[in-house]
Amino acid sequence: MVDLSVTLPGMELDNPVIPASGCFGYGREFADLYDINILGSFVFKGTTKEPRFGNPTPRIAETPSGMLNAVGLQNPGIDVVVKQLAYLNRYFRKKVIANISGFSIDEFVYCAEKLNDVEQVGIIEVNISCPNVHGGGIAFGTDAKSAAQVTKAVKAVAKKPVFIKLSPNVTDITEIAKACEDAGADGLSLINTLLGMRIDLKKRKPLLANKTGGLSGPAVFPVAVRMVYQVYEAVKIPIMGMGGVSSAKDVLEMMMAGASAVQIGAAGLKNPYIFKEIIQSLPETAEKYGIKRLKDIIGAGH
Amino acid sequence: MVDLSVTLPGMELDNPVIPASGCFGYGREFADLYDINILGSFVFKGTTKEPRFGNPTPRIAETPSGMLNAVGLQNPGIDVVVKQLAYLNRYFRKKVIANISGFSIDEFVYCAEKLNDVEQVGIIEVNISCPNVHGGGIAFGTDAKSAAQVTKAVKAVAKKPVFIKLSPNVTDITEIAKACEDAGADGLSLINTLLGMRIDLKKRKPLLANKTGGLSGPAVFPVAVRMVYQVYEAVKIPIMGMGGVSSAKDVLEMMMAGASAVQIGAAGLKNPYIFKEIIQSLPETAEKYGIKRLKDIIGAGH
Amino acid sequence: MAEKFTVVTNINIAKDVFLMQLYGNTEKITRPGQFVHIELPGFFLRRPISVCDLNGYKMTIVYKVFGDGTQYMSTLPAGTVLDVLPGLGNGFDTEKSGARPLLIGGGVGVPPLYMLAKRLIRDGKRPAALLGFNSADDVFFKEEFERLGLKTVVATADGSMGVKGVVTDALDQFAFDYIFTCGPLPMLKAVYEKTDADGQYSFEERMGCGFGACMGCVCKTQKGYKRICKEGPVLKREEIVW
Amino acid sequence: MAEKFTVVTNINIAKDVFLMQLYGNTEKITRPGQFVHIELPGFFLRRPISVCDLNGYKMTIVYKVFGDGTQYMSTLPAGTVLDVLPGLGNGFDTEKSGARPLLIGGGVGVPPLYMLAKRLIRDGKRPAALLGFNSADDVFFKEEFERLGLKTVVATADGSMGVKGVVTDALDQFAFDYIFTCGPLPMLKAVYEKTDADGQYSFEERMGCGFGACMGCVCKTQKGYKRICKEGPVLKREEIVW
Ligand SMILES: Cc1cc2nc3c(=O)[nH]c(=O)nc-3n(C[C@H](O)[C@H](O)[C@H](O)COP(=O)(O)OP(=O)(O)OC[C@H]3O[C@@H](n4cnc5c(N)ncnc54)[C@H](O)[C@@H]3O)c2cc1C
Ligand SMILES: Cc1cc2nc3c(=O)[nH]c(=O)nc-3n(C[C@H](O)[C@H](O)[C@H](O)COP(=O)(O)OP(=O)(O)OC[C@H]3O[C@@H](n4cnc5c(N)ncnc54)[C@H](O)[C@@H]3O)c2cc1C
Ligand SMILES: Cc1cc2nc3c(=O)[nH]c(=O)nc-3n(C[C@H](O)[C@H](O)[C@H](O)COP(=O)(O)O)c2cc1C
Ligand SMILES: Cc1cc2nc3c(=O)[nH]c(=O)nc-3n(C[C@H](O)[C@H](O)[C@H](O)COP(=O)(O)O)c2cc1C
Ligand code: FES
Ligand code: FES
Repeated sequence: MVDLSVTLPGMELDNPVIPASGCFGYGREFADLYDINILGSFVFKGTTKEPRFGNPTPRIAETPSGMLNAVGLQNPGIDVVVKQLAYLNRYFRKKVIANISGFSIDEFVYCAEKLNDVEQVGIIEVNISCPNVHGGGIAFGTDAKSAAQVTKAVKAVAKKPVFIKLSPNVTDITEIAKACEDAGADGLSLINTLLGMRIDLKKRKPLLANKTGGLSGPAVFPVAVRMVYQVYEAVKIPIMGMGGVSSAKDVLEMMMAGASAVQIGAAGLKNPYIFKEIIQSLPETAEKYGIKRLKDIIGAGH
Repeated sequence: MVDLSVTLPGMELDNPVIPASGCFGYGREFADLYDINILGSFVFKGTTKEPRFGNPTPRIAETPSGMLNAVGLQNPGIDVVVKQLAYLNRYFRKKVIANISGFSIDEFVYCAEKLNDVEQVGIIEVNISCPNVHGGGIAFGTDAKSAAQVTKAVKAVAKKPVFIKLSPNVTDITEIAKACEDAGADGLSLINTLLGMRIDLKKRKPLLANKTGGLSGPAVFPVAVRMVYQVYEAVKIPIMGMGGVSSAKDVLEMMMAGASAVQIGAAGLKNPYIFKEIIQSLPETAEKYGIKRLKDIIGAGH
Repeated sequence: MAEKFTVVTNINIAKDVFLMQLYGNTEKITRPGQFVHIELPGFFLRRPISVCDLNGYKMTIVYKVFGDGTQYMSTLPAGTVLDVLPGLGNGFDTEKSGARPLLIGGGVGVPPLYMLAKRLIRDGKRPAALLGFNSADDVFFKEEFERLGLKTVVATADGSMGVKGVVTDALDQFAFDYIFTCGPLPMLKAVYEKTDADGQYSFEERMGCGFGACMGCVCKTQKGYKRICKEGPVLKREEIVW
Repeated sequence: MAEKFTVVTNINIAKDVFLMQLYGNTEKITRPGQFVHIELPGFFLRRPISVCDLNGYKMTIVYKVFGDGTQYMSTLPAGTVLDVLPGLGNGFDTEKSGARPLLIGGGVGVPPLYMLAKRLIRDGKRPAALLGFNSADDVFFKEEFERLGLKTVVATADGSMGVKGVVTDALDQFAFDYIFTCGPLPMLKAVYEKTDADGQYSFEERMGCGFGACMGCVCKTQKGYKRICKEGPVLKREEIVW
């Protein structure tokens, strides 16, 4: 039997498979299809201090082996979310990962503090990299100093381990990763979406109402593997790797690049059963490559 | 009849379709398959001052809707290339675009000067963005100041129009684009490849001998469209757009984003007939979208 | 583990319009106006298409070739196995219908009204159909509605068949107490503005998942934000915000 | 505008090994040892596979399921149409052969030697075959070579068929004046080191284009750098740099 378990700060996971933020809601829609307690954990939709409607539609465009989204952090605001989380344990018994966003450091801090007392939250993932919000959201993730500031401020109040979620739209992701580590981050999540655009040939206008959107799905997988690999060599804190993962083999590849756990976004929007399929096929796939314990292959590609 | 012609500094093109550097050699292999004079022009393989073998193999890896390459600028050196160019007109009558690279500003200058007297070269494309060479090759393309320095130095000696080829592996491509424009560039080419990696699960090592490689092909198309769109708004000089183009529709989309001409790389490695297929289907495709002259749609998506 | 459906027929029934019959587990499809989300090899996102008719395990859809995905669909031979998420969306609520509902369809908004008509008849209502197209070449399903016994009026923009004009130009040919409508946004809006009758309107939006997870398809309603794929595609008249 | 080839048969002939016959325009295939580059739907790069046999417009290839692409290939039913670039690479130069050439193949290096054997016989040579595999389960084409009249020796690493060991352990069973060989790199190297005979060695490299445009497959030789897809895959003994 292959041992699928992995460890993150404050969380023991049965397996490394974690639906990514914004691609799993709060799990409700998936729980209607199968028992989601098979998951390692899941990250819920990005939450901000104030409620947000997000961007106008169209918010979604197709691309070769991927998709663009410009949802723009639609969410009911942290106060409502905290209340709703009380009901989560009706269909998910494990710890979850909270994803928070903000337009100022205060907003990040506000959200992190609110989550301190939510028992089911195991880790706070701080999204400093959403490309779909105007007014500074992404600036935190593309500048090492701001990234460090957010990290420090959140760490000062958070009672849960803090992962900083990095943007791939940068010249040197290791510089930002190191800045976050130095500022006290307990771990890093990468990658968020790559900034992209499609143009509607009939209308001669960008297809998305927001003009640009975030690219995710298999298309970005090699970029994500490269960044996880680079960051693994640059820092000592654990990494949650994501970006284009869509098979058990991809999970192994991401772990060999350096990920301690693996998030899956777009692939689960296309096929809601993929989490189950991957978890079920992981043991056999791992065995094929002579892997007995998944923990052993974290960073093995270096 | 749809008018396919477009204009670049110093070059009138019958159509905007241009095979990209490194994906067409010097055209010889394609000329064996069909008359390549149907092309708008082509960019020949990146050339350096000294001959280069490039990187060890494997140099190629597959990715979803794309490929990684780590060829590493294999070329016989500018002096040999200049001699060989004398025979080009045996199978290609139009002007070509020369692509040059270097590890110091002097090397760029050396190559540009050598090309001054090669009649068949219409434009010099200066590659400051190849991710596959160690020792500074890419640094020029990821820093606005260095990019401007290379531009200025090459412009000082070149008698041909100079396009600077930009790297997508940057936080803000418009900053670099503007720096090149200010330094006197006649145009910009974008995008070069995105830095990526694949790991061989059996060997538990990066698949490419060079570890990382450049991602190209349809997977990167939305990133390329976004960057061309952004740069078009930031500068006034013409743009050659590329990155993932693989159909007549993609050509139109790239032009609407702001490209005056469109280069095609990876798609032509998969299907050597694609240039012919695209050029033949462009009139019909353009008509479908009510386009009479391709020139009219440059930047029409803004 | 999504459902597998096998293509039984795939035939051209009007200009660029195809009728496809698929065989598979249709149990999750409970209401007319629901849609299926179809995976097409080579395309990342699925394609949402309304259920047009249901006969046990046989499902009919009618689709128009619009872009590359539907173009590809039109080439699929019988026997092709497709991965489908069936029974998505809320669908039309036939219980809310009056005794004499009018079904107003525009272009590929027509197909879901066919299954709806059958259900309404089964429920003892007396539906009528008003179908809008651009031109006679585009018209489909007129006979099918007539064969169900519906008074059926066709409007074409160029007047090449039936009433010349848009569907709202033919509204006065009907006596109705309720509306079910599906079609392009401008048509839905025109119907809404031209009538006071209560009714249900089916909307379109570009989708990521189609099952409520991504917030890609959200629209504003009088009762807050709704996901077109989950709390839609059908909105009640009183919910609509234009 | 690349050539279209239709799958005629696709059958399992040894553990994970399949024989596929394809029908299409084979005119560009002129020499044994050349390969075809096959586009597979859903995969960006083509897959290079050696021509194993040629009969007018009917081409045979033999391939082993190695990764996702060949796995997919093994599921293709007869009638599938594939986009193929045929006749790539230099192939073996049979004119250089001695009168008694030995063909040494390892695993999926065996297939091109079959077409080669036929050509050599046609040219009046008397080839023999030495085939290496891991285990009896993996062995294929032994009978085919014998039916052509070749003395054929099989070596298996685990001794489950023929000589126990690698091909070089069975070299002494042959009298030969020339070598043609294709197989994994360690085998090629062992053959090169164990013999002085002149010969031709067929190499593998990961390819981008397969027709000489990308410089993806270049290897160092005594005569400068060569593209495995164009000036290769076959190198003469004297060209090789290990
Ligand atoms: C609930 C619902 C039911 C539908 N029912 C039908 C039907 O019964 N018959 C029919 O012909 N059409 C129907 N449509 C529209 C149909 O989904 C689109 O025409 C189709 O997705 C276009 O795909 P394509 O690949 O040809 O176009 P492309 O433009 O190449 O598609 C690119 C992307 O945009 C999406 N897209 C493009 N147009 C639309 C659209 N109008 N609505 C939603 N997504 C779109 C595609 O799904 C795909 O993700 C329905 C749409 C929705 C939302
Ligand atoms: C000139 C030549 C002739 C060949 N002839 C045969 C043959 O007759 N029978 C046979 O079974 N195999 C042959 N091979 C090897 C065959 O090409 C690979 O096994 C096959 O490409 C693997 O594809 P995959 O999708 O299963 O593996 P994956 O690992 O999923 O493929 C990923 C990528 O790597 C490439 N790749 C992987 N392994 C190899 C390899 N060994 N050589 C070249 N590219 C590789 C693939 O083409 C693809 O681009 C030949 C290779 C070359 C270069
Ligand atoms: C529809 C959608 C919504 C997303 N929303 C969020 C979000 O709210 N917060 C966040 O940190 N990341 C968000 N992401 C990014 C994903 O969590 C993930 O980082 C990215 O999609 C790459 O993984 P993938 O290729 O597996 O999708 C979103 C992605 C998608 C596709
Ligand atoms: C095999 C290969 C070799 C390349 N060599 C060069 C080069 O020498 N100089 C250069 O400027 N770009 C080079 N490129 C980048 C392409 O010119 C192009 O910018 C990039 O591939 C994006 O376009 P595509 O997606 O159409 O391939 C190379 C790309 C590939 C795939
Ligand atoms: S399409 Fe994902 S929520 Fe509706
Ligand atoms: S594979 Fe492109 S040159 Fe050989």
